[in-house]
Amino acid sequence: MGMALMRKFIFRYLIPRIIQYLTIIFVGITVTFIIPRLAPTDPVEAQVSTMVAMGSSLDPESIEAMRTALTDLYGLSGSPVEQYFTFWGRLFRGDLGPSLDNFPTPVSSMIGQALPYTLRLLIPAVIISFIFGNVFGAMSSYYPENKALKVIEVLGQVVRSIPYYIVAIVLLVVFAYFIPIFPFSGAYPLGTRPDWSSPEFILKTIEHAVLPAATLILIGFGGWFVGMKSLTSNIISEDYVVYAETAGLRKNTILTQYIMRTAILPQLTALAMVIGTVFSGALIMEVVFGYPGIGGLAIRAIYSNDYSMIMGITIYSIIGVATAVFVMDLLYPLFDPRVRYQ
Amino acid sequence: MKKHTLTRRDFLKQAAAITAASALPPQLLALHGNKLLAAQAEEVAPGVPRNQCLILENPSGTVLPADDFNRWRSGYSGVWVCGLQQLALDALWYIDPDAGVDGVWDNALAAEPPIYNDDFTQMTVKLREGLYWSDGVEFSGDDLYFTVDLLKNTPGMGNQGLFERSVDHMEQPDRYTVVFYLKAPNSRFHAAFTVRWGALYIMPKHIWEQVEDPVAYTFNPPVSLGAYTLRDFDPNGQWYLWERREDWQRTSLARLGEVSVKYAMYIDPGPSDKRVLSQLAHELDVIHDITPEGRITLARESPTSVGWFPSFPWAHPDPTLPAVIYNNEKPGLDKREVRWALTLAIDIAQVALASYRGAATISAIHVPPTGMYPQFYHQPLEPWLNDFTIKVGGEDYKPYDPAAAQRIADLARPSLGDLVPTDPDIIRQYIGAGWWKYDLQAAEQLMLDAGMQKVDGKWALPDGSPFTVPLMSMNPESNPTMNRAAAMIVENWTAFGIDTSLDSQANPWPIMSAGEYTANLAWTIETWGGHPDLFFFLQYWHSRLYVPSGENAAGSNSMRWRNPELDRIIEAIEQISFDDPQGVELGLEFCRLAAQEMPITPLMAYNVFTTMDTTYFEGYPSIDDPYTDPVPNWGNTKYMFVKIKPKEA
Amino acid sequence: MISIVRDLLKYDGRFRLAVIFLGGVAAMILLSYNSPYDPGKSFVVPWDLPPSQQYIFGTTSRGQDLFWWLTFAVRNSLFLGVLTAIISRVIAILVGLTAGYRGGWLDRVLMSLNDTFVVLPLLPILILLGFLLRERMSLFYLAVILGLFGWPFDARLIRSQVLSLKERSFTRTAIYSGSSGFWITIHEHLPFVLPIVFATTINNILWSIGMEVTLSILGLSDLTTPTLGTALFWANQHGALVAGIWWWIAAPALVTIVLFLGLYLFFTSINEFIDPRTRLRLIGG
Amino acid sequence: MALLSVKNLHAYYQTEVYGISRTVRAVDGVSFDLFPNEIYGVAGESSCGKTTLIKVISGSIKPPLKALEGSVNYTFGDYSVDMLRASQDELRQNVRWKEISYVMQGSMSVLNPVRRVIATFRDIVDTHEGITDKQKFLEQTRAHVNRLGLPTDVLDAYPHQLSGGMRQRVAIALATVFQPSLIIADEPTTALDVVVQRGVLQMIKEIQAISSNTVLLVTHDMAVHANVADRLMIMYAGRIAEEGPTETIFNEPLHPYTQHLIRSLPMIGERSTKVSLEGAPPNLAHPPTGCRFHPRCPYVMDVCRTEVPELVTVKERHRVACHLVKEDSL
Repeated sequence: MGMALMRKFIFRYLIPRIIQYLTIIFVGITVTFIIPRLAPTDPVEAQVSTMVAMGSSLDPESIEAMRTALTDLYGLSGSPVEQYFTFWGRLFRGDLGPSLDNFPTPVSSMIGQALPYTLRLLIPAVIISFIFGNVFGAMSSYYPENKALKVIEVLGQVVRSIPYYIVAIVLLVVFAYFIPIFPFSGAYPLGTRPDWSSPEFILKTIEHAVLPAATLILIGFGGWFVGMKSLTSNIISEDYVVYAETAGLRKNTILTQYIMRTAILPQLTALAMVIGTVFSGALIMEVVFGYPGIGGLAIRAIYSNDYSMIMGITIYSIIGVATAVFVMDLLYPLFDPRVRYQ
Repeated sequence: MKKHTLTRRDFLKQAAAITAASALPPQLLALHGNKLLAAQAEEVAPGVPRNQCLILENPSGTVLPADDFNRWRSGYSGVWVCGLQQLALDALWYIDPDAGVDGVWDNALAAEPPIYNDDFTQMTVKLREGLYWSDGVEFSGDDLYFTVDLLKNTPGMGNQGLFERSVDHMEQPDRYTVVFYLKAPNSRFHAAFTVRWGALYIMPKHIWEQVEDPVAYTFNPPVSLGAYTLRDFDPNGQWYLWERREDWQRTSLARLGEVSVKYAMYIDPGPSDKRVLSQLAHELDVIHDITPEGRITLARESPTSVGWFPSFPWAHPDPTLPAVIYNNEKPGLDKREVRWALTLAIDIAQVALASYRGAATISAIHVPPTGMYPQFYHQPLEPWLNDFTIKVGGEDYKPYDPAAAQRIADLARPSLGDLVPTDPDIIRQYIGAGWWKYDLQAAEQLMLDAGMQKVDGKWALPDGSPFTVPLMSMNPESNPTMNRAAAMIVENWTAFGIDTSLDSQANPWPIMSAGEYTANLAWTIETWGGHPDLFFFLQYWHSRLYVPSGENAAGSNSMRWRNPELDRIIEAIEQISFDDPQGVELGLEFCRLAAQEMPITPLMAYNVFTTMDTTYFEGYPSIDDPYTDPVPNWGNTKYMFVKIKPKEA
Repeated sequence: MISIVRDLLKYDGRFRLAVIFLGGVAAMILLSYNSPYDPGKSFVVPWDLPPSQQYIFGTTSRGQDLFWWLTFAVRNSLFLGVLTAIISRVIAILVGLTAGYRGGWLDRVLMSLNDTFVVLPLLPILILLGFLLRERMSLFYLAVILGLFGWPFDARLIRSQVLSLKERSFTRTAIYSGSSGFWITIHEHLPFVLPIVFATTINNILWSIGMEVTLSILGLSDLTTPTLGTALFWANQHGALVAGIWWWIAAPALVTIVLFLGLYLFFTSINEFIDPRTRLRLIGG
Repeated sequence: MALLSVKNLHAYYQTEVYGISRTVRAVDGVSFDLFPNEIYGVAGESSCGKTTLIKVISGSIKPPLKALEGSVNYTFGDYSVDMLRASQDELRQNVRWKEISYVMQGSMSVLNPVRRVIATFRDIVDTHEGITDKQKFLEQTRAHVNRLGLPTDVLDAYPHQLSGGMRQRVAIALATVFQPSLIIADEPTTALDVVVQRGVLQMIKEIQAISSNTVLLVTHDMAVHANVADRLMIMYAGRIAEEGPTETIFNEPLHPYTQHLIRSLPMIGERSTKVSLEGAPPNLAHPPTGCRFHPRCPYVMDVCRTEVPELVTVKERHRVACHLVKEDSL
């Protein structure tokens, strides 16, 4: 682009979007800061009452003392407003603070430990289901008479309609118990320590990831399929497709270059978002397969009102999705020349 | 147990016991006595043979952070029960929830029970000699003195409040004696040092004295005073592997027998169904808890699985009393008649079926029907209960139904067949005695007595404003029985015309404590189990500690019950020593008072379906050898390790 | 209208299948209104019975007739799904079309709003809301909440579709012929956007019912109301899987599949019917 | 020797859509010949069968369109092909784009919107000849567009960056990339403003002049025909109303319909027709009996309502189908 164009791009397109991007993050984080604080209980009480319920013999005085102590430790002594500002203050210093349920371990280190497991599993799974879903979706609208595709379509929808939890549990019981070809639980065998330098350990983790990934792929496939099918159903009757056919172009040239190439664009936006959402983990899957990911952290944090952990995870998730959307917005014109930077 | 090799007896048993279809899939499950891929190796970990390693469920699941072994910090962490408090740490005294290896009371680190002066302002502790930390340093009074001193002076540490307020100063007349000088008389000061579920464990001074910030310190690797040391653990907190100390004889456990289990691994086995499958595949030796149905499946399909009771109801009854807890401050519920009406509107048999499939141990009175308590309280009170009357419409009314347990057994039998005992004494021992009648007329009358009125089929307050009683229930992922019970009670109450609904919470405790509830199924009564002293929970119930709803209750009085008579009993208990026989008398008085006032409606013991696999190990505790409680997160389970022996393969 | 349905029935296999499936669902829903059992009552029939003539779907461990119980479940779940879909469709179409067509600051504002909703991690927030509302978290509230969260993905999809439609010649000519923006948006774009809307409607119903299932499995929905989710919740609570009460899990799954397949086939065949280009293809001219 | 000879062609749409089963007699007994090196115009209102006729003769017959009877025969030098029998593969390999190419209706949107123009060229050339040498292909393509007076940088542009006229030119360039014997141009100038129109028409003329091939120009716009076509066919409701050299048709139109078309012919530059014929073009699913024009014909006679008029040759190369004409010749 020329200099003028560049300036136009920066001022008329880039800057507004960056502002938008930051606003979104700000609002999102603020919302998730408020919601848990509306709950009738707080992390301190979650701690104390759990201990009492667990039956540790504590006299009333020490319980009281523990409350005040924890309230100070957790930095919950101030009013919500004060907390809100200190929170942003810390955040700008890149500090998510200590987990309240696992005081004083920093939230960031706990997320840092769980996140890789989630990402390693979810991102490949999402991408695989994206590819298959879209290819088959496009094909099924381009070859409407093809029997095999019809079957795939129905199967895809069947699986998709089965509650996620059942798909997971069925895969687990069938392929890990009745036909024990895949591991039963976790991300690696009990009794072995993670060691990413050893190839056999990595193999083990892959082995352990198969069933969880399979669940996610099976679930995701149908959605992409339907989306792509409806998008392409518009395109197959476009002039340029008809023209390409009259010009006698090869079928798969038409399918890939003329049909999918245009239809994929909205799907890419969706993909960006879905990839963004993996930062909050795949909760049910992690519960069923005992997978040490973000989803597990999240649910624990919520049950124990661990504000800072909840904030930590949601911040990751919010920034993840927001960035994905932002980047997609910037890249979109590259994928689709029709959409020019205004 | 393959299908075609079913013996005729097994077959008849099955046929009698269960409907054909529900029999089939579990048999399929059982068919696969095969190992799960996850642990097909004969080694659990490098150099750790499976048949030498006891695999236990850590009911707290995945432990995060995995590497923080600071057990003394305020707040709870799953790391407490990953083997740390069971195998590595030790305390002065233990009170067993059941009979105990060598009596209920065990002097562990202490050489003898606490010695109080007459006015309970001094407590002298004499310690054992010849006990060693796993790093070879000898254990002594210094450690005890140091521990209490550190906690007393470090805000953010557990028990800080207690020691701050009650310990004036300490003296160490000799290396193995510590004397506590208390600021005020306290006949139960030793409770803080006495393990029931947990208590004050002793720190290794030589480690902690070098620590800058005890609150932040992670005590990793943990130096052990117990028979085991940490061999390895999962940075993601899903497993902890403990190894028997070479010098295990130099620990307090050695007195009681040989520690013959070489390794122990505490794992996060996942949801209930997975635990069942794991044990069917012999990859999980000690299950902490599962659904009753899971337990029944194991009973039918896994001949090697054993429980506390040899048959129905299998479960170990924790010394904990699930109850319907009323917020005694809510309009309507502040009336005794209403609380009694709600009690009589509960069909305990249905509740027992819905929650535990009848595998419950019910209690009409306000102490758990477990451990030694039936002898202490339930049996002595039985005659009184039979004649006990309350006023219903001015008339005397006998609310007690001695046949309740029998009714439960009869109702459970059609679906469980001869898994359910028939001998009345066994039933009394396993399922409990009687409970309160299910009598809607009486309940109706009581409501009217309280001035409540029925507005188009639903009960309303005397002023006609709606009387809604949403029932909160505890619904942790690990155990659904409480929630199932609550759902049944909601059903019962709805039938009685109460405007109610189910509010199930994974973590109800903070909500209870804050009093943000109307009614709630959980517990506020826990006891020593093996020792009759009720101060364990009554300490929180004195009106001087009363806190109104909206603020966090001081301890377990989350029902906000205040009663001068109750205060009198508590004060009396405070006056007498821990082992004073009067204690039981006062306890009985409390039970009678609670029965009349019905501040909460006692239901049953908290039955935990702890299930143990005898494929690799044997010698687990049971009702026939109740030397301790097998529920694996309890500190007391350390005693299992002197009784459990690997099977000679 | 009638004739269209008749013709669809006559000539579109998928539509026939759809009608059969949805008919089954509809029948269940109707039956629920004169069910012999109150779904809120336990131990009304012998428990743990496998499917049989007497109990088509068998009985639960709570002594309920699973078939009759599910008639209520499917009714409630569908209510949830449809209500959610309606709320979120309306928002999605309005936002998507307007943002896509108008562009400029309006687009930016709408998309900021849109993306704010997109970035909020829904499940954690739902769980938190579940805590806040507690026993007040009724099916209706859930539907509204899901409706308010369920539109952004589709709004964006619609918007980007409109963006590419905008470049089409016919929009140009329409603009030349001086017709108003909104008119174009409705008359020119809606027909091209409808297929997406339909596809996403399915997704959305599916998504909301799925969300309810997830929340139920975590025990955070209105557990005493029969839904496809609470069916699974109670099955789990009673260890149906290991207890061998497989029908307690299979039956809800089956009903769910029938419901979704029915909806899916129904919408796809209707979709082809209303899609102008499809007719063009078929009729020629 | 005719390049294309169509004999008594009947091409119907037979559809059963959602039960509405119907037969559209889009082309109903049409015969005519195309000769090398001419521009042959086909005129008529929309949905008079023009487009269908093109589909048939360009060999893109897909259900529901069926050619029920008649023949469509091409002779390209010594190679001849029967369109109604030839296999799709044969067409792709030997005929399509090499011998017969196509400038489609609304050609401005025939270009793939998300790829550069050159890509479409590449696809087409690659399909029919295979590209071995990329560089050579590029040069040839550039040369080709140059020859047609287009700037070479259109090749690197995206369709939306080109004006309508430019796109149309590109479409023509695509159609002529192999110097085919026959170019079928379907409404090539619709939706273009007049100035652009002329340019495009000029271009078509030039191409034809240069490579002396045949152009089949289909449009409803009589003005275009007047400017470009050598011979002209007037179609009405699936049938030939009149056919002859363009000047003959314009100077002495015999068919009332033709006369109407010419009367309503605007001055060059106007777009809308002046006087429109009352009544709508007939529905080809249920065409009128007899002469299909009779419901709208100012001179209608009884015979028109019953008998289908023959297509009779009145002068050499001038044919017309009208009962009036018959009477004159008597």
